Amino acid sequence: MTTKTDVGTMFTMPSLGADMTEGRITEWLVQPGDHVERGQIVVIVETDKSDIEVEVFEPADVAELLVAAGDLVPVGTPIAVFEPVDPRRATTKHTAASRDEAPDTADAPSPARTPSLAPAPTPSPSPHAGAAAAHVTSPMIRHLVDELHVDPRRVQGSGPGGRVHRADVEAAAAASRRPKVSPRARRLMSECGIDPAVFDATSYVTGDDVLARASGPRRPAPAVCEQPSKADRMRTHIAELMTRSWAEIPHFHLAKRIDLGALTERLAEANEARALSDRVVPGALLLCAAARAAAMVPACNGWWVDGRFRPADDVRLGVVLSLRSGGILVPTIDRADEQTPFDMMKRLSELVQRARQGRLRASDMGEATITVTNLGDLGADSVAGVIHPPQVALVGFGAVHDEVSIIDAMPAIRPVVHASLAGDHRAIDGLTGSRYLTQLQSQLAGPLLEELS
Amino acid sequence: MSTLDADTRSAMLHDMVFVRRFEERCAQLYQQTKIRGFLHLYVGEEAIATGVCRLLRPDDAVVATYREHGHALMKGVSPESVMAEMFGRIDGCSGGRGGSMHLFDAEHRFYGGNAIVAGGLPIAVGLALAEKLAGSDRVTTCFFGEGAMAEGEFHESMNLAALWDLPVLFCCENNRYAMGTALARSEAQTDLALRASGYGMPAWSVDGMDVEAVVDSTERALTSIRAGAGPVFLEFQTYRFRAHSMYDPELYRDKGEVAEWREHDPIHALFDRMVADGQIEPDGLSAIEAEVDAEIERAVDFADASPIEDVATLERHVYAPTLEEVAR
Amino acid sequence: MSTDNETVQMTGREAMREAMRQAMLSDDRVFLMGEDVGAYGGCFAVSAGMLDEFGPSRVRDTPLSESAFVGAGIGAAMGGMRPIVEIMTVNFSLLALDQIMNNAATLRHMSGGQVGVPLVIRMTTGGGRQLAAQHSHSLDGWYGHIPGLKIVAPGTIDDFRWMLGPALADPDPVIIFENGGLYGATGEVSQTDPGFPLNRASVRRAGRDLSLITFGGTLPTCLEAADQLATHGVEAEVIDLRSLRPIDDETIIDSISRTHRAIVVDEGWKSVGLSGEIAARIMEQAFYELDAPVARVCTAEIPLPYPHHLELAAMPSVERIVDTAARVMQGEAVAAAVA
Amino acid sequence: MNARQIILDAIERIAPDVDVAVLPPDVDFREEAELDSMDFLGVLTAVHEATGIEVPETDYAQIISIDRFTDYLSNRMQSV
Repeated sequence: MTTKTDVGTMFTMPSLGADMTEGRITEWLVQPGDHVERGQIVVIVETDKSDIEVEVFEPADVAELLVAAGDLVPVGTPIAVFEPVDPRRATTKHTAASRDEAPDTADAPSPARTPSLAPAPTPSPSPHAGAAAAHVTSPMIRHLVDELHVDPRRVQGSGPGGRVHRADVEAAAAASRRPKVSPRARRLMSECGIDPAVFDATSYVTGDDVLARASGPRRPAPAVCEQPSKADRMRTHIAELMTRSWAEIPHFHLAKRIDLGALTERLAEANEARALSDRVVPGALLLCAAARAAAMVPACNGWWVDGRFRPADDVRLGVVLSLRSGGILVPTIDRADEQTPFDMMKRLSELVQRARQGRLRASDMGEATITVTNLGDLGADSVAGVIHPPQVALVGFGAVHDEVSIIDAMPAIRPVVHASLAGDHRAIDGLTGSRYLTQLQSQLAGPLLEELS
Repeated sequence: MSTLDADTRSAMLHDMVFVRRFEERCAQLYQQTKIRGFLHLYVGEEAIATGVCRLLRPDDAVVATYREHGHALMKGVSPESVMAEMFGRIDGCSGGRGGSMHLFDAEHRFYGGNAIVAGGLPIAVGLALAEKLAGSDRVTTCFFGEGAMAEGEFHESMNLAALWDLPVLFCCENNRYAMGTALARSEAQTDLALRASGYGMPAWSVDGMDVEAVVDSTERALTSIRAGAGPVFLEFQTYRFRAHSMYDPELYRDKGEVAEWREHDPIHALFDRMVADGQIEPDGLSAIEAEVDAEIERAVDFADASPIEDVATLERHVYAPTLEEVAR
Repeated sequence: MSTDNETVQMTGREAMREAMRQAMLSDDRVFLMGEDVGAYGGCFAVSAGMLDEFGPSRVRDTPLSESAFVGAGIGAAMGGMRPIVEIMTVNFSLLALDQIMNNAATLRHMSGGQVGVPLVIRMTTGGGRQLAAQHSHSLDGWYGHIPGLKIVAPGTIDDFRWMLGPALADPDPVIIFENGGLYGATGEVSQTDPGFPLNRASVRRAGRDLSLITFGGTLPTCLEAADQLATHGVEAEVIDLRSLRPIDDETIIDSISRTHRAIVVDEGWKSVGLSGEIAARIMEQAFYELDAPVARVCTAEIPLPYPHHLELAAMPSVERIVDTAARVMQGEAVAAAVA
Repeated sequence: MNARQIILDAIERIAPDVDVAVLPPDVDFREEAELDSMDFLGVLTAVHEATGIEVPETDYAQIISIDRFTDYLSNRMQSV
C-alpha cells in the first residue's frame, strides 16, 4: 500500500485479513539502498493467522525503514519510504509539488478515466458575500449562462466593477457540476474509504466504478487484544470465527452422493500420460467443480453483510488447508472458476507448500466468496461444515472412497464422494442449496471430463 | 289468521320486550360514550325480527343490514357477544372488529349486518344458490329496508333469485323513511309488494306491527320456499319510533306521525290481546321488563369486563391464517 | 411413460379451459358462473364445450347483473361452494366493485375471522385489440390495493394452466387477470403441476445489467426487449411478478442487488399505479443497490384510443422499453409521462 | 543409498512431525503417517528426485507398506 508524498512513496502496514487491525513486522527482506522490482517480497508481516509475505507493486529504491522488526503497528501506519524508480515517475518527482497535474496513476487500478479535477471550491452563494450578485450584462454572457444551466447568483464577476467575463461563467458552471454518484456508489465509497473527489466531476459514478478502484478489503476490522503465542493466536482466531459463525448464521446442511467412476477413470488415463510433477489429484477436480458451480449459482457466491446478501462479481475460492501441526489456514484462489484441472493442481500445490512453510502471500489472502473444506483421503466419508462469515455457503467433500452402487439394477463397486453444502438460511434456502449440489454433480460429469483428455 | 297459544305469545312478548329494552340501553350507553361510531336502533320494528326468526331453523342463514341488533338477538347471537361487539371488545361476536353494523356469528349462520344499502342481497342469493346446488331445504332470509329497493343490486338479486328458483325469503322492513327520505319521494311505485311480484315470485304486504300476522305470513312463505317453489317477498309495514341513527335530528317527519304510529306499538298490541284473552295479568309487563333489564345488565357487565384487542394482532383477519400462524 | 416435465403445446384459452375442466372433474363444489359462459361457450371461447360436459347447473349463464352474480358467487362461497365467477372484462367489473371490495375482501375482517370467501374471479384485461376506451382498461393494479384480496396475472401459457388450482384451494378470494392478447398465444404447458407457489415471482430470463419487472400481457414484450438489448451487450433480467398482491419483494430485491438498475413495465397508467408501488418498494429496500433511478414504462395517461397506431403508441412497446433501458444504463432519470 | 533410507527421508521431508524411525514397516504408511494425496504425491516426488524413478498410479498398490515400497524401489533401481 503506497501513498504518494512530496518526498517519495510512503509504504504503509497493509491490511491482510478481514479481521486485521494491526500487524507485527517479523522480518525486513530489504535494506535502505536496495532496489526492488514489482511483485518482490519486501517484508514478512505476522498476523493472527500466519506470517504473510508482503510484496511491492511498483519498482522502487528503498530509501528508509521506519518500523523495526518485532514492532506492532496499526494497519495504515507508514513503515518504510520507497523512492519510485520509473522513467515516467521520475519526471513527476521534480514537479511533485503541484500534485494536481500529476497523472492520476495512483496505486489502485483506476478505471480508464481522464485525470480527476479536484472540484474548485464553490463560491458561497449567500447574497451578503461582498460584491453585489454579479450583474449579468451582455447578451452573449446571458446566453452562455442559460446554455450551461448556471445560476446567475453563483457567477463571480472578475472584471472591473464586477463585470462578468466568459471565464467567470465557465468557472461557475464547472463548480456547480457535481459528479452524479449513485446511492450504491456512495455506499461502497464509504465502505471502501474512497474519497469521492477521485472521480471526475462530470462523470456518472456507479458502484462498479468504485469497486474497480477499491483494492483493500471492505470491512472494518474488530479490535485485537494482546499477543498470545502464534499458535494460540491462530487457535483463538479460528475459535472466534467459528463461534461467531455458529452464533449468527442459521445453518442448514444438504448432502449429495456423487459417482466419480467416469472421472477417476479419465483422471487415471490423464495421469498415466503425464510426468509425476504434472500429476493431478482428485481434490483439484473437486475444487474446479466447486468453483464452477458457484459461478452457475451466484446466490451462493457472496457475502451476507448488514442484513443483506451482496453477490460477488467473481469466484474467489477459499480452500481450507489443515496444517500437519494442527489448525487450519484458508488461502484463496482467484478466478477459481476459470482454472483448468491442471492449473488448479498447480495453484493448489503452490498454496499447500507456502501454507505449510507459513509463507502465504498477501495475494493468497484475499476475501473468499465461497469456501471449500476438503478432508482429503484420510478423513470422514462426509462432513457438514461451519460457514466462514461473511460468506453464505461452505462446500464439504468427504474422502473419495468405493461404495456399492446400483447400476442398471445390478450392484457395482463405484468410487463416490459425499459432497455437502452448509448454507446460511438468511441468504439462501434449500432450493438454492440443492441447485448448487446438482450443478456440482454435473460439473464433475461434464466439462471437467473433456478438459482432462 | 290462527291465534297463537299462550306460551308462544308470552315467549314472543318476552323477546320483543328484550329487544326493545336492549336497544334503549344501547342508546344510553352511546351517550355515555361506551358505544361509538354509528348506531341504528330497531325500536318499533321488533315484531318482524321476533316473528320471522322464531320460525327459522338454526341451520337457516340470515343476512341483515346495519339496523341488525334485533335480527342478531332473535337468530340466537348472545346478548353478551352483541354488547361486547359494540364496546369493541375481543369477546364481541365479531371479535370487536365489526361493531354495531357488522355483527357476525358463523355458528348461528348470522352473516352480518351490511352497511352498504342492498349490499347484502346478492350475498343472500349466493347463500341460497349454494343450498340449491347442495340439494338442501335450508332457507336464506334477507332483511332490508324499503330504501334498498331503489338500488340496482335489489333488481339484479330479485331477478336472479326468481330466475334460478333460489330458496330466499326477501323481508322488506318498510319503515316509510330511507334515512331522511320519505318513501313517496324515492319510489315511483310505492306498492312495494306489487313491484316485487313483477319478478315472478309470490309477494304480499304484512302488518309489521302485529307479531302474529308476521308469524302467519312467514310460515306460509317458508313452507312454499322449502317445497322448492323459489323465493318469496314479504313487505312488512312498520315504523321506527327513534331516529334513523344517533346523529339524526329527525326534521323529515313530524311528531304527530310518530305519536300516531306509537299507537300501534307491537308490544302493546300483543300485550293487550293477551290480557283480553286472560293470558297475562294487566301489570305483567313490568315483571317482564325487570327480568329483561337484569339480563341486559349482565350483558353490559360482560362487555365492560371484556378486554380490548392487543395492537400486536392488528393485521389479523385479513387473510385466512396460514398453517404456521394457526400453530402459533 | 411421460417424464414429469414433459410439455405440450396449448393456447391460453385451451390452458385455462383445461384448468377449469380438471377443477370441476375433481371437486364437485366447483362451478362456473358468468355472462355467456355456457351456451355461447364464453365471450373469448374459454369455456367452449363445458356446458355439454357439466350441464347448466354447474356452468351457469347469468343475466347481465355483475353485482348480483358476483355477490351470489361470494354468498355461494360462504355457503361452502368453490365458485369460479367469470367477469367478461375488467372494464365491467366496476359494476361489481362494491361486492368485491365491501364484501368479498372485507367479510373475513368484519366477522372477526369467522367468515371466509373461497372464491375465484376471472377477468380479461388489457388493450391492444382496438376495442377503444371502455373495453381496453388495465385495472389489475387497482385491485392490488385492496387488503383481503389476492391478485394474480398469468403471463405464460403454463401459468394459464396451473394457477387456477391453487387459486381455488385458497380460503380467500383470488382474482385472476387474464390478458386478452394471450388467449390466442401458444406456449409450452407442463403435463403435471409444477407446484410453483401462487405468490412468488419468477425470473423468466437471467441477466446482470438491468432488471425488467413486469407481469401478464407485457411479459412477452419485455422478453423481446431483453433479446434486443442483448444484441447491444446489455443483459436484461426479466422478472414475471405473477402475483400483484402480495408482491414478491424478495425476488425483486434479489434481482436488483445483482443488476443495480430497474425498469417497471405495466400496461396500467403510471399515475398512482402499481408501477409506482414497485418503484417505492425498490427505493425502500434496495436504495443503496441502485446505480440509476428506477424507470417506469406504462400506458400513456389517456383512455385508450380506437386507431391502432395511436393505441400502439400509447401502450408499453419493445421500442420504448429498449430506449428507456439505454437511458437508464447511463444513469438518466426517465420521468417523462409517456416514456 | 539404499531404497529404504530414500523412502524414509522422503516421508520425513513431507511430514517432519512424523518419527520415521518408529514407523512400522509392514503397515499402510500413508494411514500411519496421515499422508493425504497431496503429501503422498510429495513423497513420490522426493523419491523421484533421489532416484529418477517415477511410480505410476497403477503401481500404488505395490508400495502400500515401507517394506513393499523398498522391494519395489530396489527392483526398479537394479533394472534401470
